[in-house]
Amino acid sequence: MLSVGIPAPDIDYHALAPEIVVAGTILLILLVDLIFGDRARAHASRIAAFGVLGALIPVLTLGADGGDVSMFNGTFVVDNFALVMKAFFLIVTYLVILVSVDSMSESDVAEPEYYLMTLTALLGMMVMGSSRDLITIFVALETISIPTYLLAGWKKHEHKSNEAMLKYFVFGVLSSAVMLYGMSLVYGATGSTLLSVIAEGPRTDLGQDLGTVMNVGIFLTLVGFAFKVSAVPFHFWTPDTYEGAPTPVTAFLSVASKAGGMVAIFSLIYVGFYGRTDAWQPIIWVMAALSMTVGNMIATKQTNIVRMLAYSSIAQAGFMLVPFAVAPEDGLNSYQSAFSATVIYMLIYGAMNIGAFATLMAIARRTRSGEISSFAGLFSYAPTLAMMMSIFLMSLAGVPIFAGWFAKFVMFQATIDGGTGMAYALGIVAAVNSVIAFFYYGNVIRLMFFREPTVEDRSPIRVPTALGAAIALCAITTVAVGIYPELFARLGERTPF
Amino acid sequence: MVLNQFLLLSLFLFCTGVYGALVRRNGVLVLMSIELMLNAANLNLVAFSAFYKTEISGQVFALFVIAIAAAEVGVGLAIVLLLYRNLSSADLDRADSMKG
Amino acid sequence: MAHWAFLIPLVPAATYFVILLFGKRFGERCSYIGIGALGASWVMAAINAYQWIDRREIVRESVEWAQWGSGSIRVGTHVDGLATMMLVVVTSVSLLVHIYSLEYLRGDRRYTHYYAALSLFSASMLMLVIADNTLALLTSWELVGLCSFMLISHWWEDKDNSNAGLKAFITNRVGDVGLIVGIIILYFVAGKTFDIDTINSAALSGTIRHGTLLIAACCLLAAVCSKSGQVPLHIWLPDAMAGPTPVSALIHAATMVVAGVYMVARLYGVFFAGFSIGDGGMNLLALVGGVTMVIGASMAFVQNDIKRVLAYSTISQLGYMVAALGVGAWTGGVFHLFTHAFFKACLFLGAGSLSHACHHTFDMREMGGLRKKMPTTFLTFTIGTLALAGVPPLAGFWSKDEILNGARANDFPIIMVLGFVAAIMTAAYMGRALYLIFFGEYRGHAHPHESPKVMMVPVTILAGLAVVVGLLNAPFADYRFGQWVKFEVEVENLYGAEGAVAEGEAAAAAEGEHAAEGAAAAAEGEHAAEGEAGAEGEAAAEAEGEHAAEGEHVIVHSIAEIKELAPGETVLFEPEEHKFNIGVAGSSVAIGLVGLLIATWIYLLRKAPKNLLLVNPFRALHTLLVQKYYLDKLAVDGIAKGTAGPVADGSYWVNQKIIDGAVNGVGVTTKKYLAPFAYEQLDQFVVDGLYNGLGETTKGLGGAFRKLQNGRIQRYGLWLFFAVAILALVVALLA
Amino acid sequence: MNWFDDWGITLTVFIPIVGAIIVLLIPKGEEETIKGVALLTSLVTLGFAIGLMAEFDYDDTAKLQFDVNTSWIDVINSRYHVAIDGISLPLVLLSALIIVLCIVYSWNHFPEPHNPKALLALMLVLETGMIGTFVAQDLILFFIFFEVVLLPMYFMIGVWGGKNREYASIKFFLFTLFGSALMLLSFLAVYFSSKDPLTGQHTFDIVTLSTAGVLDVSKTAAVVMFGGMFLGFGIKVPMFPFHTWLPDAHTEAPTVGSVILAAVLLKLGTYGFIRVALPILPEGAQEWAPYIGLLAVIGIIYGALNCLAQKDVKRLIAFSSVAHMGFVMLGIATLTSAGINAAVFGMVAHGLITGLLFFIAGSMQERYHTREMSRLGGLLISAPKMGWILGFTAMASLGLPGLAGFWGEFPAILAAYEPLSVLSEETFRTYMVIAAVGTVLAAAYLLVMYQRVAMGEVPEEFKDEHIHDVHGPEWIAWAPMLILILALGVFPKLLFGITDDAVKHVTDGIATALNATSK
Amino acid sequence: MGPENVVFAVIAAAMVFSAIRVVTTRNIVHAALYLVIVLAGIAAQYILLASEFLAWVQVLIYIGAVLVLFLFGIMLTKAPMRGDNDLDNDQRWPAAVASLFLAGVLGTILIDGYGDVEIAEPEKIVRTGDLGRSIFHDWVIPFEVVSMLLLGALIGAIVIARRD
Repeated sequence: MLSVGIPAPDIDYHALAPEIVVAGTILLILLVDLIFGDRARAHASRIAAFGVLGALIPVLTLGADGGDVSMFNGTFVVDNFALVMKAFFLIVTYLVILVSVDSMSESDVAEPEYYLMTLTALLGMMVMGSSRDLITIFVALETISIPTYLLAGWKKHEHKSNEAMLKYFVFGVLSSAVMLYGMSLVYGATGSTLLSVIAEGPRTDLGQDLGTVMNVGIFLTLVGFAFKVSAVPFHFWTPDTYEGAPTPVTAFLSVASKAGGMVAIFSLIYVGFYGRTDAWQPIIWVMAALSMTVGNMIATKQTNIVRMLAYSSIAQAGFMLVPFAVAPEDGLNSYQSAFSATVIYMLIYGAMNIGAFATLMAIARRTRSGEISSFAGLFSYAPTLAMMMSIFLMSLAGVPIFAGWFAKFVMFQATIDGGTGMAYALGIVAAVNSVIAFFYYGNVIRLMFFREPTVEDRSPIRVPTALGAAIALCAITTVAVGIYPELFARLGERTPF
Repeated sequence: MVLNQFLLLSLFLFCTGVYGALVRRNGVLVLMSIELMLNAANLNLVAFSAFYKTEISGQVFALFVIAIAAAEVGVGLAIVLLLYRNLSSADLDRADSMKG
Repeated sequence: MAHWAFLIPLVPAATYFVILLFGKRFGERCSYIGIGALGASWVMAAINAYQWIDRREIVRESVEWAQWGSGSIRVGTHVDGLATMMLVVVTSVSLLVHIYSLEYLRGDRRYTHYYAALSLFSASMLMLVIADNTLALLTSWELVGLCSFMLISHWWEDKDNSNAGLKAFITNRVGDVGLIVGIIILYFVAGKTFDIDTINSAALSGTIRHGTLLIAACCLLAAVCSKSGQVPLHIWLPDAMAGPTPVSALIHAATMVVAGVYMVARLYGVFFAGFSIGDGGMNLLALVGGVTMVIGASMAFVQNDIKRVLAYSTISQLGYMVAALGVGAWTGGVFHLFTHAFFKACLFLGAGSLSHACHHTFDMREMGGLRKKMPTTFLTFTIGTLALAGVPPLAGFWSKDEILNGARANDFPIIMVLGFVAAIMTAAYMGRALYLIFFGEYRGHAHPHESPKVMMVPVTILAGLAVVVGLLNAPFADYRFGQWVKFEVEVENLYGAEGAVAEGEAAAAAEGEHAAEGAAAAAEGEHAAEGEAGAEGEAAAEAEGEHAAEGEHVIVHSIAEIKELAPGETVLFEPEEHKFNIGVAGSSVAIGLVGLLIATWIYLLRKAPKNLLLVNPFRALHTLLVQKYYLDKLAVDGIAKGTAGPVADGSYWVNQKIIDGAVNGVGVTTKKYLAPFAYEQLDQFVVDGLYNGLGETTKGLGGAFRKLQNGRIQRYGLWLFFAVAILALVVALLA
Repeated sequence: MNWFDDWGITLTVFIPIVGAIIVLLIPKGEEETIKGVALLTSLVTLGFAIGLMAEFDYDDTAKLQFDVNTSWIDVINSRYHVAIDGISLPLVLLSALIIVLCIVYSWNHFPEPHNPKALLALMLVLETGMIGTFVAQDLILFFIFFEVVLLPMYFMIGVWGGKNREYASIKFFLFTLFGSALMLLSFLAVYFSSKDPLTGQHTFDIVTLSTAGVLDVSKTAAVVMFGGMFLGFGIKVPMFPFHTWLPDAHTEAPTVGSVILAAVLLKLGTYGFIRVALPILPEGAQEWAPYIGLLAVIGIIYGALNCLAQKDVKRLIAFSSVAHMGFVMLGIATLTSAGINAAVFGMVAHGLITGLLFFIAGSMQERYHTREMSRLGGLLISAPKMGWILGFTAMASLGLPGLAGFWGEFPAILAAYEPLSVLSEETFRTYMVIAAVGTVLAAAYLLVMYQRVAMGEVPEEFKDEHIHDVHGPEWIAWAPMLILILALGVFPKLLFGITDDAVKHVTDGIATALNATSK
Repeated sequence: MGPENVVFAVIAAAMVFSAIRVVTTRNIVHAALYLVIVLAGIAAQYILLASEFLAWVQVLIYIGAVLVLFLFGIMLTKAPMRGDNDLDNDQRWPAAVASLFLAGVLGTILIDGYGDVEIAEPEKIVRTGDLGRSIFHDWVIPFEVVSMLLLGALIGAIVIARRD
């Protein structure tokens, strides 16, 4: 085997343990399914859940160890940032599994494979957290994308689900083609796929100015991730896919997959492209402004709650991008606040958005409808769910004392810290948008509380345990972080590379 | 050989792929166009890899791309098949029930 | 007693709360609580008056009330001659009215509320007169206004009554703007104080820029106009007659309406310096008073409602007081206030008695011939009328005479003429009223009878007072009133002195000069002042002597005199007093009698031709001018009638249509057009619309963006690549 | 009482929210328990507030007392810093009192839809927010509490409101939210321009920021930052062009909602000016003061004119709030201690008076089922006691001396005569005259309202109806307000004595920063 | 113009023509066949660029596997084998504009950036072994992940495509 004389690379298995556990879980699910068939159908979710929690253990021990591990010639790094993101992905996936259990077992879809897909995507995300190299990033991104394409169409007998999958797939593949082309240009300009080398800027030994090539390459690369985080104008798939995909998948897409894209943007920008501010900052500025504005404006017109949340997630992506768009150019340390702002925003967004989708699913068990109007009068027969939904929506709107305020706060903080005219301008756009956002969040709350119910059956809604647990976890996180933001703030503070 | 001859050829393929992906209605044809785009990127990578003598990561990259492109085509065809089964057509613009 | 003066208002104030909270339990007996309280106040006021006459010691007491920044706002009592006099007047009239109301209001729906409000009024009014600072003055000023509102609209079931109350309150509020602004200006210019003495002293001492002082004085004048029924803010007073008659007697004749006059008298330093009263010529204060007295009197002619006649009469008499203060006849004005309180209250209560007898009507056309049926009422009413008309030796004569004399002596001929004109008119319209009510045939449908004793005793007492009080300031009584009640304030001459705020550069430039001059003039000025004062006559000399012994300050009468002193020197300021003048007295008596005779001629003897009103007023005026000295009855008849007809009608018309109309118009315009415009157009449409519009725009744009999302994936792809291409171009260009 | 020094404020702030949670945990059926717990909570809170009052050191009201300063969000150097001084104390007491009164008032007649549990819980949450805002000494903490009141009020209007409640509640929410967003931006700008002399880091601490030299900003920057705060606070006040949410919110809100809104919520804005905007950004304040003054006097006149056009009692009272808060803002705009003292007094007085007016309006609506003035009349006949109370309150509202309202208005007008020396006297004197004219209009609309509602004969439609006079819970709820209105009117020193030094501390700071002679 | 350039030109011309045909032909099977030419051309270009291993991978995977997959897809979806006028949608012009625009922008940048720098003769041919060494030294993680991905994609595609 070693006839060609490949030297064995140094591998720190502790640092790789989380990924190994996840991969092992995937194989375990596959094996169990192969061996036990339908008898083990119900166990897949448990295996997946335990696997995810199991993967969390090495993440925690690694966190306790401290110290960065860099492997494979710097293409793979395990540092605080990576660990925080991995923990986040694991927890989000765990929540999504909780949310999925009942919904999947009650429908006629392939259940073990569902978890298999989810965990494969999770694997991609976790690798993404550590990737510091274009190839790894590309592979990780595709590992996130391809299973999620399939997941979006998991309810394959539903036309909407098919359509969701198709659109997601086509748009996704087109974007990754663009991204790949961009990466090739970046590679062409710098002669390396390693972000640390890319950070040194374009090659100058050719007697040619490759700055423009590199900048355009950077931009094209970012398109692929802009697609992932559904930033305008690369958002078109989002509403349709969110609406058509099974709701747990939507939750997964809107949080985990989006965060995966965001993590890639982190690595790319802060490790690789940081010096080329003029390439990415104006673009991200535009994308942030557009995402917030367009997302919010269209959201106000929606009648379907999932679609509304889809547009809301577009707008939220805009908010998350704001700190990038305003990160100051001077020195490497000064992006601190911009960096941690986005991390914190992402963490908080995860809790509240999954909570919103989970609550939505609990409610939809009764209403069997995604129409916003079906929420009317919810307060009168399901006060707790109505309250939970309000907490999440308020939090998304950024109303203190729910966690969302702190997310918005750090975002604003970053804009002010940016200190340039453009930063302030974006801050104002964000401020105006956070008000507009309330139109549609508030509208749902208004319906739930202020209107008479339209459904006939007004008995209390029974919420399955797993789903209830997910809602409760999210709600507790949302409120606790809102009151004591230090919980998440520390994570954001510790993460920069 | 001038580096740009490969790059421009690749660009041409890429843009042709873009055109095809936007214009073709049949799902399989769209997938073919996408293959054009991916191959264009690959050509770029290999060209650059040849250009920077000591660098072979471009080729490695291209290898990964080829593998993943295969997976994508597989998944894509599965999707088109499913679409065909549910809509009795492989035309992408049939799937437009969600909008706005 | 003066140290405990705060008790005088406190007793009725406590009564107010007692009656208000426990009134239902006491029922009609609550009136006795009110009477008892007022009795106690009266006794204290009397003791205080005695002590004042005895010692003449100004007593001040104060406690901290509020504080802000560096300033501590104190509130307290200030008992001097003026306050003592006012205390006596207010407690006396109020007590009598309380007693009178026992019968008059018997069985009223809100008997207890009536007494409660009366108590509150008395308390506020008493507080007003002993207030030592402008802020307390303002407080009680507003409180008496509130009581006036409560009592005018006492029978608020009828919208006219509540309208009258509203009109009174709101008109007064207009004046209060002036008061508030005036007080604020004075607060700052006098060195952040509300203290009245300090303000007076500062106003006279020259530390305040004259322009500022004039503005402050004008502002305060607005308040005077509203409270004391001066043109053009007198319009509320006749309407205020909608309240119960004893209320009209107490509030709208004797006490509250003179609050404005009182305020001028109290802050005389400000008015004196602000309007340059000592300089002679004309000033706004005198002018307002002069015009008011004529207009008020002329309108009284055309009224058929006895209370309205009296109301216009009150306006006219208040005009006298204001004019008196405007011409510098401080004592005259205050004295007239004093006498007027008694005889006008007497008249009002008499009117109440009449209405009590005649089925609650005040319409003189439904009376007549009541002389025999109501002899006491007739007698007292006649005394009141004669006192008002200025017939000696009744009270009105002495005080009115002093005013006219003051106008003459201080060189205000126009005011004097106006005074005479008003006097003749007063006599005439009061004569008219007297004849219409008591003489001729009874024209009503009731069975008139004399009112019970409870009502008539107070009236009689007031009539008695109307006879005697005027003598207090008669020459043969040594002008005692003038000695007891006088305006005096210690003033430090700071004109041109160092540290004076007076005038920026000009003052600074002139400073040295002035200082030198001042020093030189110091001794001289002193002497001059003394000499002048000595020349003024024995009484004055005596008074001065007293003061010189007490305060060791020179007495001065005008700002010019102050300016002549050395800067920094402290003097005692007093307005100059002009004593009895036989010419003026004679003329006024004659004029009063002429007025009465005219009335007699027309109304008692009914000699006037019926069509006299049709005579062209210009011709009548012409006749009057040409045949000025004709004593031809017919001519006099003609002029009198001619004046009384169109001019009075005209001025009433002006009153009702133009002034009232303007106020109503402003009110109506505000309510009908301006307010709805502000509300419907501005608020609901523009402002609201703007915000809602923003919302709509958002949604509209949202709709536009939605169009891009047409549901076809390849269209999305198209947008994707357009975006990529365009942004790539942007990036390339930026690089 | 050492523990009280440390825990007094914290307990006062958080007891209500604990009570709210307990209320939420009690099953819906046990209404009496719910009401009992809520009342008890509010009473305990009031007790603690009174404890603060009792332990307060009145000799040094400018000093922050019961100071607690521990770490909270270290990342942004934001700390849990609470304390009270003479400006905070009256407002804390007012908030605690009003909530008790509101709970008592609604004891037997909760608004529809009947859900005492939710309503009471919201009221208690509101209490936490309100008291918290008045004690916070850290910008972020302040901001959080400032925002906490938003949601409960939104729900209160939206769930228990009148016909147009949805529109009103959304409008209320959006306006306030918009203001807060910009306010937050300003806070951040302040944060980044600051440097804590002790730690060398940025700081959110209000006390530190108010110290000269901590904030290093150009004048232009200060003006811009102040602008953001101006919008945030001004909308809450509300000042003239931003007032349109107020009439709707008031009109639609249930009675207790209107009362809390009027009595306390509006004060958050003015308090913000005094506590945050002025001391931190005196230079911004200087530039903005004339415009604030202008908007304030426009508000006075405009509010009054609109009152005159109203047919609905509640709406009229709502517009009167615009006018009254105009006086408060005018006082603040003068930047003098007289003006700001007047403003604080005006805040408390307006809280009591307008709160009471809304109570009465609510009670009337409950009895007559209408608020149309044209349909009402003869209240003095049907329910004389209520009529008298209405009259009393109307008089207090129009600024009758001797009642509390006067001490909010008069000193404000007075202060406008001589604003801080760096401000234009002419401008402010003009404002003074306009504001004084406003008092006439105030008399007009209140008396017209009183005449329509209370005087005259009872209209035909209510002739045969039994109109209950003031009943037990109403007496309990109203009596303290009546007594306070009178007591503060007669002894203004009760309040001025507390606020004066604290206000002077603020104005001296401003004056020093602006090199102005403090007046 | 050396021989390699001639080879390049010939292959490139064929590729350009075929690529255009792929996206314009009205026969879906023809499109697949034209695609073969393009993909083969790319393999040839790889050889020109001295990347033999990649060239073979290209041929094996694309022509050997992917294209077969396409043909299966065409047949399974019963696509019309003969000319079909309806193969394009209604956005030809905008799509052409978009792609030309993109081509213009990127082309300008490339020409501007790389001018006419030459690809020098390779000193040593990149061997397959080098590639392997590189992959298993630096890119183990992507390699392993791709394997998981392929596994996942395989299973997922089966789940989606199977009839049940």
